[in-house]
Amino acid sequence: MNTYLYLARRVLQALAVILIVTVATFCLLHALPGGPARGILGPQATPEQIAQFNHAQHLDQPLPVQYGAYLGRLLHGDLGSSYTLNEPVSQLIVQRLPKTLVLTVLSALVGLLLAVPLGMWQAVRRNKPVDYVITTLSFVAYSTPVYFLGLILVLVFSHILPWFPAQAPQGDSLAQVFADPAGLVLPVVAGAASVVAVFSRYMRAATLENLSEDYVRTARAGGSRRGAILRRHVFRNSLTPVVAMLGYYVPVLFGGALVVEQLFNYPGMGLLFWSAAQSSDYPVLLGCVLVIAVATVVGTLLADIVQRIIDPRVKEGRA
Amino acid sequence: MTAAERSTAAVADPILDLDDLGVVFSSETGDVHAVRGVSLHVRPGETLALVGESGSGKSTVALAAIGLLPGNARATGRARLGATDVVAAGENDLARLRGRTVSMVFQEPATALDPLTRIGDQIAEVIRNHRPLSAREAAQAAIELLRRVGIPDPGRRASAFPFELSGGQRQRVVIAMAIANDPTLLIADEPTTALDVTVQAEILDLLRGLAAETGTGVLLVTHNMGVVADFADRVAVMLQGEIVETGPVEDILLRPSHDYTKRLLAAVPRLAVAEPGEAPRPSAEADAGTESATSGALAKFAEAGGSAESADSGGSATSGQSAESAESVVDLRAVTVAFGRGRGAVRALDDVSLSVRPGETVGLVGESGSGKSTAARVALGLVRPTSGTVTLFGSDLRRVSVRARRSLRSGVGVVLQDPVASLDARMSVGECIAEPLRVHRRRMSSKERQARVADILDRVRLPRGFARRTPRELSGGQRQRVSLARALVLDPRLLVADEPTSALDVSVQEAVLQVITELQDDLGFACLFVSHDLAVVQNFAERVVVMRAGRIEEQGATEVTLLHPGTDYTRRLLAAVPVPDPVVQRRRRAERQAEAAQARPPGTAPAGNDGGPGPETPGGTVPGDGPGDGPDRDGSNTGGSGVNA
Amino acid sequence: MSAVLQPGRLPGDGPSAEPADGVAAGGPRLAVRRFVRNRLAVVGLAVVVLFFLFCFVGPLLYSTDQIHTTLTQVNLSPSGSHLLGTDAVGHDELGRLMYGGKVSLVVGLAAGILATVIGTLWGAAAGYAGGWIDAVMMRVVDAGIAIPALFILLVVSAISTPGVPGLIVILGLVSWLVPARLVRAETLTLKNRDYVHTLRAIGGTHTRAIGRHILPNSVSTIVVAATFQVADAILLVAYVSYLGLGLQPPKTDWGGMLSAGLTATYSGRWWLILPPGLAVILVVCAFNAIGDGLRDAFDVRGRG
Amino acid sequence: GCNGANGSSSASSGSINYALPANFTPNWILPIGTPAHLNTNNVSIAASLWEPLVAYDGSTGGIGWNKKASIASAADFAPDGKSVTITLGARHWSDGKPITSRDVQFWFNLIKANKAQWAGYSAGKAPDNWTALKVLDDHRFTLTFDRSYNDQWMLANELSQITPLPQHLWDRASASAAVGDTDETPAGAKQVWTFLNSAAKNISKYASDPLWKTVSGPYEVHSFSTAGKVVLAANKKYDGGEKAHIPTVNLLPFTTTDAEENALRSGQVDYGYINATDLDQKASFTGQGYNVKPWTGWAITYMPYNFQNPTMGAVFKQLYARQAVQESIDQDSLSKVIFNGTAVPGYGPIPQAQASDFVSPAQKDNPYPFSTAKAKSLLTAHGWADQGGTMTCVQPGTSASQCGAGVAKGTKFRMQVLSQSGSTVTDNMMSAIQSSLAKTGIGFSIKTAPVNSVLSQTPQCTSGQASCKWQLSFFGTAGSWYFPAFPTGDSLFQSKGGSNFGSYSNPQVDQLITESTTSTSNNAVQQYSAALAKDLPVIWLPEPDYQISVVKNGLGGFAQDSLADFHPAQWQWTGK
Ligand SMILES: Nc1ncnc2c1ncn2[C@@H]1O[C@H](COP(=O)(O)OP(=O)(O)OP(=O)(O)O)[C@@H](O)[C@H]1O
Ligand SMILES: Nc1ncnc2c1ncn2[C@@H]1O[C@H](COP(=O)(O)OP(=O)(O)OP(=O)(O)O)[C@@H](O)[C@H]1O
Ligand SMILES: [Mg+2]
Ligand SMILES: [Mg+2]
Ligand code: NI
Repeated sequence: MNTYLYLARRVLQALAVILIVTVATFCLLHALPGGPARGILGPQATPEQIAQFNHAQHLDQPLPVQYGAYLGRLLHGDLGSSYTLNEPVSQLIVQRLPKTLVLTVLSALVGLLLAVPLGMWQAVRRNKPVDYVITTLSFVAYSTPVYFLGLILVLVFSHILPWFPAQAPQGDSLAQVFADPAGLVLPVVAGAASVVAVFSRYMRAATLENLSEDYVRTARAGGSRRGAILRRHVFRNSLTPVVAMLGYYVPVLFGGALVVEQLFNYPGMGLLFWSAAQSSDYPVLLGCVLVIAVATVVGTLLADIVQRIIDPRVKEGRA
Repeated sequence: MTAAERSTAAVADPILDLDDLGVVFSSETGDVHAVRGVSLHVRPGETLALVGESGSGKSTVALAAIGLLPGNARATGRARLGATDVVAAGENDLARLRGRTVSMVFQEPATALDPLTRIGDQIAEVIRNHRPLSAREAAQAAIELLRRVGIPDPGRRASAFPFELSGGQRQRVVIAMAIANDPTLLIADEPTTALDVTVQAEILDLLRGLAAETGTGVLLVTHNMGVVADFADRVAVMLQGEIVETGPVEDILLRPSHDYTKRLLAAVPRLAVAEPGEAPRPSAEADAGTESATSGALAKFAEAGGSAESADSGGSATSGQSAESAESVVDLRAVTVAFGRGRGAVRALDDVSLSVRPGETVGLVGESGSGKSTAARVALGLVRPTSGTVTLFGSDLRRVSVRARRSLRSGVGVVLQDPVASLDARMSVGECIAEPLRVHRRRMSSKERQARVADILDRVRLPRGFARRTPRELSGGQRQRVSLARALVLDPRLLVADEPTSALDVSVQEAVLQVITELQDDLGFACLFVSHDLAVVQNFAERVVVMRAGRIEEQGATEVTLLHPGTDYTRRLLAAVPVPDPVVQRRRRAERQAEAAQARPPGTAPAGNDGGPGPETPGGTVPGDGPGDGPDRDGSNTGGSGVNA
Repeated sequence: MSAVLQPGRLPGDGPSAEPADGVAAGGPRLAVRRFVRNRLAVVGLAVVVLFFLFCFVGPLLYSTDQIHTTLTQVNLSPSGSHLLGTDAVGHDELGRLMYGGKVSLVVGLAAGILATVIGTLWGAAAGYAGGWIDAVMMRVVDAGIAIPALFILLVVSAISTPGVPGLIVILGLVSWLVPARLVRAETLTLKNRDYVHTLRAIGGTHTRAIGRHILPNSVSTIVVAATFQVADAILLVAYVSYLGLGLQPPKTDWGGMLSAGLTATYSGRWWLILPPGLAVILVVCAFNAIGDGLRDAFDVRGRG
Repeated sequence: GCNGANGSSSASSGSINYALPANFTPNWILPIGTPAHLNTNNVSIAASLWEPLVAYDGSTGGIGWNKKASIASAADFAPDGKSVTITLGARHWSDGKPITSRDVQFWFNLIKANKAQWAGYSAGKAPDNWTALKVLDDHRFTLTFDRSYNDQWMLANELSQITPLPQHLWDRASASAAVGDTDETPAGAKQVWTFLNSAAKNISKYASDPLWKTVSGPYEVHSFSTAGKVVLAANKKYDGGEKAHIPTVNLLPFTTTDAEENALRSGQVDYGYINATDLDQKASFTGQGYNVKPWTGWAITYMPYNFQNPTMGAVFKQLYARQAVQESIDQDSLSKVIFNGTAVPGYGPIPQAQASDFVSPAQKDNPYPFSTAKAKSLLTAHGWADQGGTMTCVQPGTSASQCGAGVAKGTKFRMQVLSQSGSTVTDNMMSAIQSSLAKTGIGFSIKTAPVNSVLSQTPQCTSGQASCKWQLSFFGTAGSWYFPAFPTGDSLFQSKGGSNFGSYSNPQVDQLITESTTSTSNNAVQQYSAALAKDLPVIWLPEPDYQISVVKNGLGGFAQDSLADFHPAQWQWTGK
């Protein structure tokens, strides 16, 4: 299929996904009993002030009208204004998202750099002790709740052995964040653990599958050595399915960031969402979910494109 | 290669010498002694064919010879390759041998190449494994090899990915890899089974030429006796892991001594060929579609009582024709089927009209991807035609209600290609057979149902006790008979069989076809029989429809059309079928090659084999279902293998 | 936390497209043998069995009061009368571990199974229907995947806390997406099997095709998915407490014990942290290992 | 360009790192605004920049008027209690202009015109009860009231809300408009309000916008990050009584108490806090050079009953029932064990963590001491019987030995609380309460939600409404209700009070509350304290400390303001 047509179709699908996400989130939020006013204005607010708030935020209108208005504003790039944080949501996200991206992208990169060779190594040493050990470790890494893992990391590597700070870098700008690389170590490790666990399993499975493919036999019949086959053929072939998975991993990474950010006092988007959820700050919640949905959709799209680059078949496969 | 040359080759030192080779697979179900005490040898310039039915151990011998047995195999005995004993050698020594002293061509061209590496690079890799060439030199050499194996425009093609090539071209690339370093022994394990007959003939020609040029010895593994007759100097017959007979090809194929060889040969369907003297009839006559009436010699056809007029493909709707279609059990009229939309659309069928009359067997033949299965699926109502009409038992499937359509369908029996895939392994044989009863005879008591199942099992000549077994406890032929039983349990008026035996061995195939024929005589159902095996169709069908690229190329009574084809296409198809008689086959090959040389200037690729991705391009299996995946990634197109003549 | 993914499994590939008719290739006995050959899986099974015994039979042998608080006996370190000490309101920690484990296991199992059931039905319907129905249904799944489960749980927790049945439903509803994708992929291949074609050609209904052929033949995929789903659900239960959606006293679960215990990290009360933490990790690992083993047991491919 | 904030503690340098409460990011500096913006921490920052007219707070140890930190130097009430004349000190804005009565009038005009949006507004109270402000001269003005009021109450709860604003800079309708007397018409005042409020929405300009550069307080903004970190720098032009000691104040935001404790342990915070549960680690902090100093709050903690609840409202209306509940709560043990000694039992509407003239002896002596046995017999004496562990009404009716009006036969004594989530201490307290109530035979089930959600879901309601399903509500992890200096119960327990969530209504109490604000003696407050300690409008609970502060050795010179404000100007590095 033609690349442009394909892209156009993917973008349409993406829009559909995002629309579904907004409808679902909007409904979910407005199903919250009580509405946000009293919670935001606090126990001492008077009924008049609450009515005033609801009117100012259009919360006194019927739900479909509110949603329509929301969509309308969305089309103009307006995500609304936070109830509590005294700023437009778009501005909040612009401030917070880069920090979260640093965290998630670094975690993903570090995780993948470890996971890919580990997975391949396991596949080659299938059912040998190394395989069992790595498998067990990746199960453990996967099974440990991030908040527990983070705590252990802080306890061991910051408290008992004072190697790394227990706080992520505190600066506002990315330059300040990168100025404190030691501060990034523990949060990135906490975020990367599950990436390593999951993707080493994928890589192992994909490599095993590829090792039993006919083309490996062909290459061997041509006199190629095992190492060369792994490097030249199996590696790339195994990577394609793993790349396809990456897009779908975006929301998981954000989910992890939610916990990591608050453990390491790193005000990114996960934390923004966390506090918005505590205070029923609808516009912020909607904005964050929207951003994550877009990130996921873009992630899957990028994964597809990368796949089209490393796997020329994909172009044709989707007729 | 002349006979004289061949005899000198026979005395040279063997390049492959197997001595008491044994191979044991350790599997979860216990050890499998796949190969026992095999001794054979191949001399330079000689082709040894290894034949035998599926599972007899042919591939295992071949893999043992190159040291590529899977990890769970243990080899014993000796397998000398030049000066090295493969059984004892280490992986490094073997890697040094492979690709230079010995190389191998595998069966499945679709998967034998790394999908992500350009073919030029893959060939160059083999070259550089053994020769100290620079990357550029190796690339140049790769292009040269591609030229040698007859890939058009090799310079450009070298940078193509495997998926961009047709199956035949891919197999040529694999061959190029195999001959890259002029090996002394070439092992070919069913190198053409997955290909169309026409392509198969070309590949065999190529292999033969290459072997002759360099004096390479060839170990050819196949179960196709036609290929053996076409290619081999000597033949070794395997049965259950052992070699039962070895000898020159003429001896084995024409004067077999071992019982098993005899049985095997007897089961091979033979394509009746026109004698050389007989002139092909003018094609204009064939197009008129009237000639069949004159072929009084076709006893079976006359017996069927059908009017000799085949429905002509033109299809002007005269009243006579509609009367005719009313009586036909299934009738496709000007059917077009397009898959996909826009520029990527595939016209699987293009203005196809065909009908099957009561009691008649119509064979549907053609190259892979020509639309045979699609036509059958249209007839079954599984695919909605884009245009045109389909009438089943006189009713237009589109017009009738859901309920009526379902009851119409109760008159149809279906047998599909793969005996493994066509039965649900989770059900017992009895349940499988009874399923149509459960669909259409809801009120039938379970006792009646059981009785009916037992009855039908008798008919397909399976023991009644099989009803309690599960399909996986049966052999392939038995499973296909269960499929047949399921198809017949409702006393259908029409049986649609899409390559029902292409996954089976010749001997098993014969038995299954036998049963169908007998039942048809008994029950009188009409049959639409899809196959790409011309010999089978010739033996089985009264009328044949030849398809090409979604269109009907010609149709007519089998004996007429297949003996004296009216179109070049059919003639080429027929000529490409190897017959299991070395003498006849040698002559046919010579004729075919002469004709082909005339037909096109030297150096160009054979027709139907150039161009971009063939229709059988495997939908590159992309793991993970991205949102863009169409729901229907048809993997069934690779089923083009089968037993040819 | 990544309820969206299961390790070692590429979404979209059911257990081998080969004659994957479930236990095919060799029958149940062979499947058992293959499972047993996977050491980790056997250990996993043993761990799960042990934990079930611990949580359900344990209280009969070691009975404690998990309903009432005892403010005179808080934060005691392990001793003869309280083998694992007591917590901040005076519950015996070992008894609490059994008591909370019941909830974790039951909720995890039920939610995992619920998610699998929803996902299976959804995926089978989408895959079988094909066309635009499939497209729409899968977009819904994509949308679901695009919102991290933790985010949804966090919003739900902002409303208030459900009881055990509510928790099961909520967890089921946020984690059915992966099984849906798996089963859909499986359905896509199965619906093109010859036996399904045959059934449809002779006029069999769609319900029959799905109910009698597609679902039964996806059993191995479904069972494997369910196992991973249970593992993820137990992990999610642990997260849920951390997010403040946890169960209310006197009920508790390992996750709740763990997050309550975390405040005592620097006070040296390890007995409030390590036991629930290890219990969660062990059980989740064990279910993952079982899933891995089951995949081996059912899978034909990847053996050689 | 800010000096080292996150490196390590700054004891030696001229700065201090102060940890803001967990999950709070400062986001407002304007001293006027809506309730969504003016929470105590924002107010504390604003008050360091723009000094209040009357600083009536706990910064001096006891609660009172801290004249050093006030613009006003005197407030003379008319003998009839119907007006006050205020004298301003000779003070200057940081741009050198004098602070005058006009600056106060400017505030007054803005609030009058925009009272509905003002955080401090409550109908009938300021500015409604201020009839006029009359400027006498540049340093004196008179405020008249609608009737006579208790001086102390007026000073503490109303006049303390006034902040003189730089009229000579702010009195305009837009950034481009010229400064004039725009505030003098209500329409103009509305425009000014809008202008100032929208300018305040641009956090990233806080440090640069000249609007915010002119201050009257001891500090000015050095930087104000949107992520929550605020750096204050001493105002060199400050001419008031509470001059900054530490030139640079870093206010650090934290995501959770745990994250903050990590920072404390690594010495990155000079003035922080810990969880009550971590009090047993006191030694490890003192070992690190910290002092652990609980910070008590001027607050009460309680769980309101929803008297309008359709199922339990009738039961809650029975004093004996409330009494049984109160007697089932062991405040002493809760304070000691659950709170680790960081809470004090509270038995009535006046905070008890500090000694004050407002507490009545009746409240202090706990009218309903803990005894589940007594609670049980109280219930059985009123027609209830223990059925399967739960008290059930067996004798409906209105006589003294019966369940009481509206309580149907078979009613089970089961209550459900919607409680604030996120705090282990609160969770533990709830399970302990559940456990002791169970001993009396009262069912107590718990649901949790974030505090905002609790407040949203437990509104004032009438029994027909769907929102009236709640029975008990708890939002007091750090204290339910922080009082202004004078602890009146007008919005809390008055029948029509805006924050009387459970719709408690008692005419006698209404009367006492009104008296407490208007009568000139504190006797009325004490009567109110005694009445509510006995009438149990809510379940009284232990009053937790506002926070358990952890302060670097050598940081001193201040008292922790029980009104929960912080006063950076008082902080100073001593000793070293
Ligand atoms: N890897 C393996 N593990 C276990 N058994 C095997 C393996 N490979 C082959 N076998 C068994 O060894 C026997 C010989 O197999 P082989 O593939 O050599 O047969 P073949 O003659 O090439 O058959 P076909 O014509 O179907 O290719 C069969 O019974 C097969 O089941
Ligand atoms: N579902 C489908 N979607 C898109 N294209 C299809 C589909 N089914 C078949 N085709 C295409 O239609 C053409 C005819 O296919 P068909 O399966 O009918 O060929 P065939 O003659 O049966 O081939 P074979 O001998 O390989 O079975 C091929 O080009 C094939 O790729
Ligand atoms: Mg073979
Ligand atoms: Mg076909
Ligand atoms: Ni996870």
